[in-house]
Amino acid sequence: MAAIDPVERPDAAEPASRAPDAGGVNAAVVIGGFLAFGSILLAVFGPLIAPYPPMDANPGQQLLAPSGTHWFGTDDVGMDVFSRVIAAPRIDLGIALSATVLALVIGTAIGGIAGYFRTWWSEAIMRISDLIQSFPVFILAMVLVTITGQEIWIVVVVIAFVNVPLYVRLIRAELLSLRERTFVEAAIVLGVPPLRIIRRHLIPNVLGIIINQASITMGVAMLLTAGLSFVGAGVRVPTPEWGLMIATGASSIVTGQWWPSVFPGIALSLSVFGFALFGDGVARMLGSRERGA
Amino acid sequence: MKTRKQAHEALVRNFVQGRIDRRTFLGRLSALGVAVPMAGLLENVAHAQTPSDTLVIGAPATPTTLDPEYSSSPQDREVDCSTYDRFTQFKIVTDDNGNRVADLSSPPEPLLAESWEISDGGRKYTIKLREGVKSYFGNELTAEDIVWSWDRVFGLDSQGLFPLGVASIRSKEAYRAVSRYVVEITLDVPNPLLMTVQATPVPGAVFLDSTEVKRHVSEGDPWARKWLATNTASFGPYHAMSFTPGQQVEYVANPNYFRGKQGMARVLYREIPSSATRLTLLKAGAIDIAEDLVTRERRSLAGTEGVSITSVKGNLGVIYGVNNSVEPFTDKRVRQAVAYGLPIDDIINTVYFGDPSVRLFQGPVPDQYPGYPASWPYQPRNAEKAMELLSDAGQSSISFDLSYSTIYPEHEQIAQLIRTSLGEIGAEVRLQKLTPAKYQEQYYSHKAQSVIVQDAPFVVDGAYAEFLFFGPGKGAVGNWIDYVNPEAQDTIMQALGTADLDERNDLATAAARHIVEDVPWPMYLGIGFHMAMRTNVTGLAWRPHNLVHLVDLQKG
Amino acid sequence: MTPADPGGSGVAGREGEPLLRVERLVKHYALRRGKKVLTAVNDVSFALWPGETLALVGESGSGKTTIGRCVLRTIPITAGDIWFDGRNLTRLSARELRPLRVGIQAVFQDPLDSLNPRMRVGAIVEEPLLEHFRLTSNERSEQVAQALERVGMAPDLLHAFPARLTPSQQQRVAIARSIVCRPKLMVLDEPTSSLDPLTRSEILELLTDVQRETGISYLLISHDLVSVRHIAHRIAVMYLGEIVEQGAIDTVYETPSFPYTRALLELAPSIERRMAGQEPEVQLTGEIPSPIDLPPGCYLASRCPFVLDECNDRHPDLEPLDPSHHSRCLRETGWLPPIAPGT
Amino acid sequence: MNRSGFTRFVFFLWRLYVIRRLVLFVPLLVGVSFAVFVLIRMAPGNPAYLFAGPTASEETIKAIERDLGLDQAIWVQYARYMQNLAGGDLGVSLVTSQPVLQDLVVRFPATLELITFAMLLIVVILIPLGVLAAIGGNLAGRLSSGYGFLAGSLPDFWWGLMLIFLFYTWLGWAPVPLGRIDFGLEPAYRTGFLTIDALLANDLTAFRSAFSRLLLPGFTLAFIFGAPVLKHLRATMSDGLHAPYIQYAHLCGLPRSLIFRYAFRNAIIPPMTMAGMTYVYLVGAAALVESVFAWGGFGQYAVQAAISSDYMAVSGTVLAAMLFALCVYLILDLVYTVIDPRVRY
Repeated sequence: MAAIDPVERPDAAEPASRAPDAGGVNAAVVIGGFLAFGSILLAVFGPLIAPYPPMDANPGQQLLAPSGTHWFGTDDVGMDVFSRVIAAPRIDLGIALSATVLALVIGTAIGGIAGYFRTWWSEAIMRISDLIQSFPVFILAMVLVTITGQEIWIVVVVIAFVNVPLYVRLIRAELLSLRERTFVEAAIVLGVPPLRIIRRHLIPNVLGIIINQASITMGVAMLLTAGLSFVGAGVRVPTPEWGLMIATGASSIVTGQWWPSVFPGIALSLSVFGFALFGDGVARMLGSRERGA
Repeated sequence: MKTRKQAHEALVRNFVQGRIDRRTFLGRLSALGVAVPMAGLLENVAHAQTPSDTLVIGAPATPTTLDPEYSSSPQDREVDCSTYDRFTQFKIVTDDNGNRVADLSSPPEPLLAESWEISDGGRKYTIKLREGVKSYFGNELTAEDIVWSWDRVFGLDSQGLFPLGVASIRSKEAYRAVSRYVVEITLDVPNPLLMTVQATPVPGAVFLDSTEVKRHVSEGDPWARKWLATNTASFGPYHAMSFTPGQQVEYVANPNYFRGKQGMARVLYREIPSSATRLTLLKAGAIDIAEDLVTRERRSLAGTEGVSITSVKGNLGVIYGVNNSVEPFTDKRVRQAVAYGLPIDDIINTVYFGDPSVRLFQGPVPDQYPGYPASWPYQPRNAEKAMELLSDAGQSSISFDLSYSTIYPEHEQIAQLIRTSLGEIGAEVRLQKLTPAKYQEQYYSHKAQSVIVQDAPFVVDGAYAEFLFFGPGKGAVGNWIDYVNPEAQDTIMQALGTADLDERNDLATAAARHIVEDVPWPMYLGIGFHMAMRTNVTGLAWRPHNLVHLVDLQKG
Repeated sequence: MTPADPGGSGVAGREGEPLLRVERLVKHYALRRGKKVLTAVNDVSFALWPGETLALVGESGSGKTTIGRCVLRTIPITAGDIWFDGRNLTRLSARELRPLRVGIQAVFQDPLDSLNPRMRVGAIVEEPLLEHFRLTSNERSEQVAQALERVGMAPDLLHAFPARLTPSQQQRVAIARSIVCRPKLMVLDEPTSSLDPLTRSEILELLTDVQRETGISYLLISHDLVSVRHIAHRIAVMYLGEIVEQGAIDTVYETPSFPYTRALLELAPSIERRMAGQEPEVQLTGEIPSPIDLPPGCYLASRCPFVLDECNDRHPDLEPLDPSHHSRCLRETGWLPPIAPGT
Repeated sequence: MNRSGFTRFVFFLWRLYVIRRLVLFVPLLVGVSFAVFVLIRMAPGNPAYLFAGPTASEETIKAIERDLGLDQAIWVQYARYMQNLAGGDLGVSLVTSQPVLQDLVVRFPATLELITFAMLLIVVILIPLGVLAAIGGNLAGRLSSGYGFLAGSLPDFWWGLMLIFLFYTWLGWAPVPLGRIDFGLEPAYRTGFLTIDALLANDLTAFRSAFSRLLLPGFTLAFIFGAPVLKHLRATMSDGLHAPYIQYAHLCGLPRSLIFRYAFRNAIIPPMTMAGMTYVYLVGAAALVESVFAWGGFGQYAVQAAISSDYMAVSGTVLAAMLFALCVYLILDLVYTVIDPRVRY
């Protein structure tokens, strides 16, 4: 086993079949789905329904405590924290979702090919993902973002890039075992060409795993985005972004104004939590359907 | 024999029943070897006092270098003024508020220079050094040290060129050692400021212990750049004992210091990047001085026991400058529009909470300086006027970058207020938050499109300040916005070469009016000098460079 | 009979070209450590004519499944030739082979595992049509429906996932998938061994029906001698990668001439014999030699109760006993008594 | 040693994953350092300006560029870097003006001390909890799985801030959340681990100070990064306890404690791997928590280096992190051979 990020694959070792809370699957999916789709809805409508403009300073209104007018209070330039918290998913989820999709598509394609063909270059692909994975992910992402310039699309590409090896490794490992299944041999005998075998017969069978991993990647990507912003290597001020809000709000905690950093942190945690729970539940449901339950 | 467990239970029982106090309890627990985790948890922060012989300063950053010739950040300069002594010093007086401040009207007082003579109509300075001045390494100060220090400036083509230039010392031929203790300086033009410039801890005014430094030169490094980057070799009161960049500088008193015993035996200059943390530590007594607190934090300290704040109106300013030689700011109307669009009052009220020391400088020099024009037609904010000017210039929708440093949290707030406010006049401002190193690089290479800078002209002289920020040529170190206006700049140079003070100041005022018309800086805000300290720290004095001199301080 | 067919094609009187001709097929597996090889298939030749069923029988590890895979070309072969329908499959690249695959299909041992769990029955059966024919979707549906009807599947299972079917239904889907594009040859790799006895006979009956209707040839790979007798025309017995005896099914079953065949037949479950309390007459003892270190003589020598000195030295060839019966034993023809009744 | 013995020894080495790693490491190192080198040099900004200061003329800047080798082709610069690297010279940091190696030597132990402490917390608190969760019923399972999801969802830097707010600002229990020890208490440098150095110096005050500083950041890390380990352990442990051979052992009437030990022995290996990987991972992942607690360790250094484009420092930190990962994997590999009876070479 190589340097698989322990944090990024909390569930890798736990086959869904052993779920102690098989009865809890539905509850988890409901809660997770509620949080995850809530975040997605906010990503779409958040900036539209925000009661105040989320990026405009509001002189004289700085650091007001939470109240009926400003539910989550205001930050140090008078921006409404609530408006920013609900506008942020567009950035955070946007980055995370794009990065996840990008990593998933590229990683699955590469992993699929490396898992089906056992040649020297599929070995080479694995060595390269080893190489990327042996990097400390956060430091790698930070270095890449800062040297390429702090544009949002670069954050997306970098987060995708550091996650691709996970998919390559995961998909390849799954495919190596799937490839031994008779239905793959049957497909070869039917005369199905390799790429179509990968696409039609192999990839659909790792869908559950991909979805589960994608939900984890979503969370990781959101945390990574926020972490990058927190150290100043992510999106720019005054973009409404949870990590950035935590970073700017952090300084006012000691003078007693806790709200600018507490609320975005809660929002970020809930959103990540939702995706993790939802992805896990969905993967379990897919798994049980395959077993004919 | 009692088992360990029984002993422990008995101890806890005693403690719970109040038979022993906490300290005893912890002491005995640790004797039992079980206290360690608990002791840590129960340790009370309020008791974390600094040792009485050590002064701990919390600063936003450690210096980037200890080499005075390459100092750029305020932290770098703070090293210079605490370790290196100069020819002269400011006279310190007590002002109306009871603060110790530099007397800007008095002539400089002797420090390393015992006396000096000016002859040849102000062209020739003969400086007699104080005898018996010894460095930390025990070497005596001689004229050779002065010559070598200046040679180094010319040899490295480094920052000292600017102050020496202001003092009209333009080549190595201008100075020589006449004897062991006498230096002679010959100028092309008369210069009234030489000894005043030499009161300020700027590059070119600080003197190295050349005997020691020469031990650390090498073939590729004849000026010991490498060694001086992390070491000091001074005749001043303190010596940098160790330097851990990103963490701290440890100073010890120079035992050979000619003025006798310093107030503190040891000073720790700690990097504490977050101002909030500095505030916390100061409140807890874990540091003695917290530099660069934001206004909100200073306000929160009001009434806190054991903490006091020194505030002086001073000359420190926050500048919003635009690069005059980069689109769209090459057009004067665009710069004027930006000046009309800035929310100065909002900045003062929102960022500085209406602090009485914060005010708009109505001109390109601080309000106490000779040459201050006291006229600024661009405020109060006038959005219509701004948009009108922009459309006149054919630039009704512009976009540009605004760079600021991570060091000052308040600059980010200012940047955001500027962004929102200029957005309303049709200008899209992209904020660029830069680390000190990147910020400096932009600043040095004149690359920033527009930038927020916190600075003060060290020499209280209008002509000097104008030359520093708006002068022609590379001698004008502070002209990072590439201001060009031959008429104004000629006036500045004329003022700089004028020895008669009234005439000099009139010329400076004239130049200032030119500059106001051109608006190279749409905003120049005086923000005052503020220092939060434990009440037992005394002696702090304000000087025009707004830096802490360790030699002033003692702990009661 | 071609000169390159030293093993004999098996049945006398066969007319015309065989559909499948395997010549001197060798399959080695290189072992990771050292330079040794595992010999899975050792110089095997046989032929199969249209409409005929040839059974390959033997214990697991005898190489019969490997031969099936070689014929299906899902694994690379080490040496030898496989002629199918007049073309040498061994000379073709994977890409060139693909269109020919329409003629050779397969049914595998584990019906569930051989169906993609993520595809519905209809899609599974439709897939070969998609690969090999340009048909409209209506035509495809019709063909799929026909094939499913042929294998006796209710049309309402068209949209079911394999996991929801019974093993019998699963295997029927697999057969439907194989026959939908009307192949000439089908490799049946233990098609019934994972099924219960009742289902087993249903499936065998289905296969026989299909053969009768379409004239398809079967290469049946099995260790189940009872099933084999019902469906196969000829049989080839394999031991350690070699064919040790080959002939018409009744001939071999009634007068096995190789001791291993005899032992195998006697071990086959037979109710009558059990009830009669008969002990097997020929019992093999000892260990099977390792396929990595094959002995120089007869591979059975170490286990054979009738071993001769010569057996340890000389590796016997597959000799014809009569035109329809070949054996690899050094002893005289007909030395073993006929097998006891009841088999 | 005879020939076959030698061959077997070579095979033994080869089968140790770490040796294969080592063999791969050199090209890996070259590849990574080159990638980092090129990427950073491609970044905008000219370090020569920083060295030269604002008054420098074009010639001075050119001279400094020459001095730093910045005027040469990138591969020449890289060759020079590798040459220096071979001699243990990682270059000089632009930001700290110190040799990068020296910076790392100061900062690495700080991070190691922190993450080692966090790992200790994981082992001492979370592993027993994982075992309990495995033995316990459904509720324990749900609790631990809920904790896993929660911990995986919290941004570590925010969690650290919240702990500071709670335990320092609000309750006043925790020591000042800054740095590793109270000012002026630093013990003499021996191991770089302040707690150990303080004990070696027999300075209990310093030890208490250093130890108390470890608590909040250590707990932050353990809480967040220990969750996967706990989850993993619970899974393998409950697997182990329900494994057929354990049931068999029950039937045979073996004492419960012995059975438990069997199960534990087998269940502990995967989480051990996980813990090892977490340990390696934390070297980089602790960066944010280090920044929050101003720890002055490796991670914070990396953050600083990265955001200031301090290319020598960035290359150095990346190489150091990789080297460290390699060492931990080596140790893990060796530990397996001891713990896992199935691993035989």
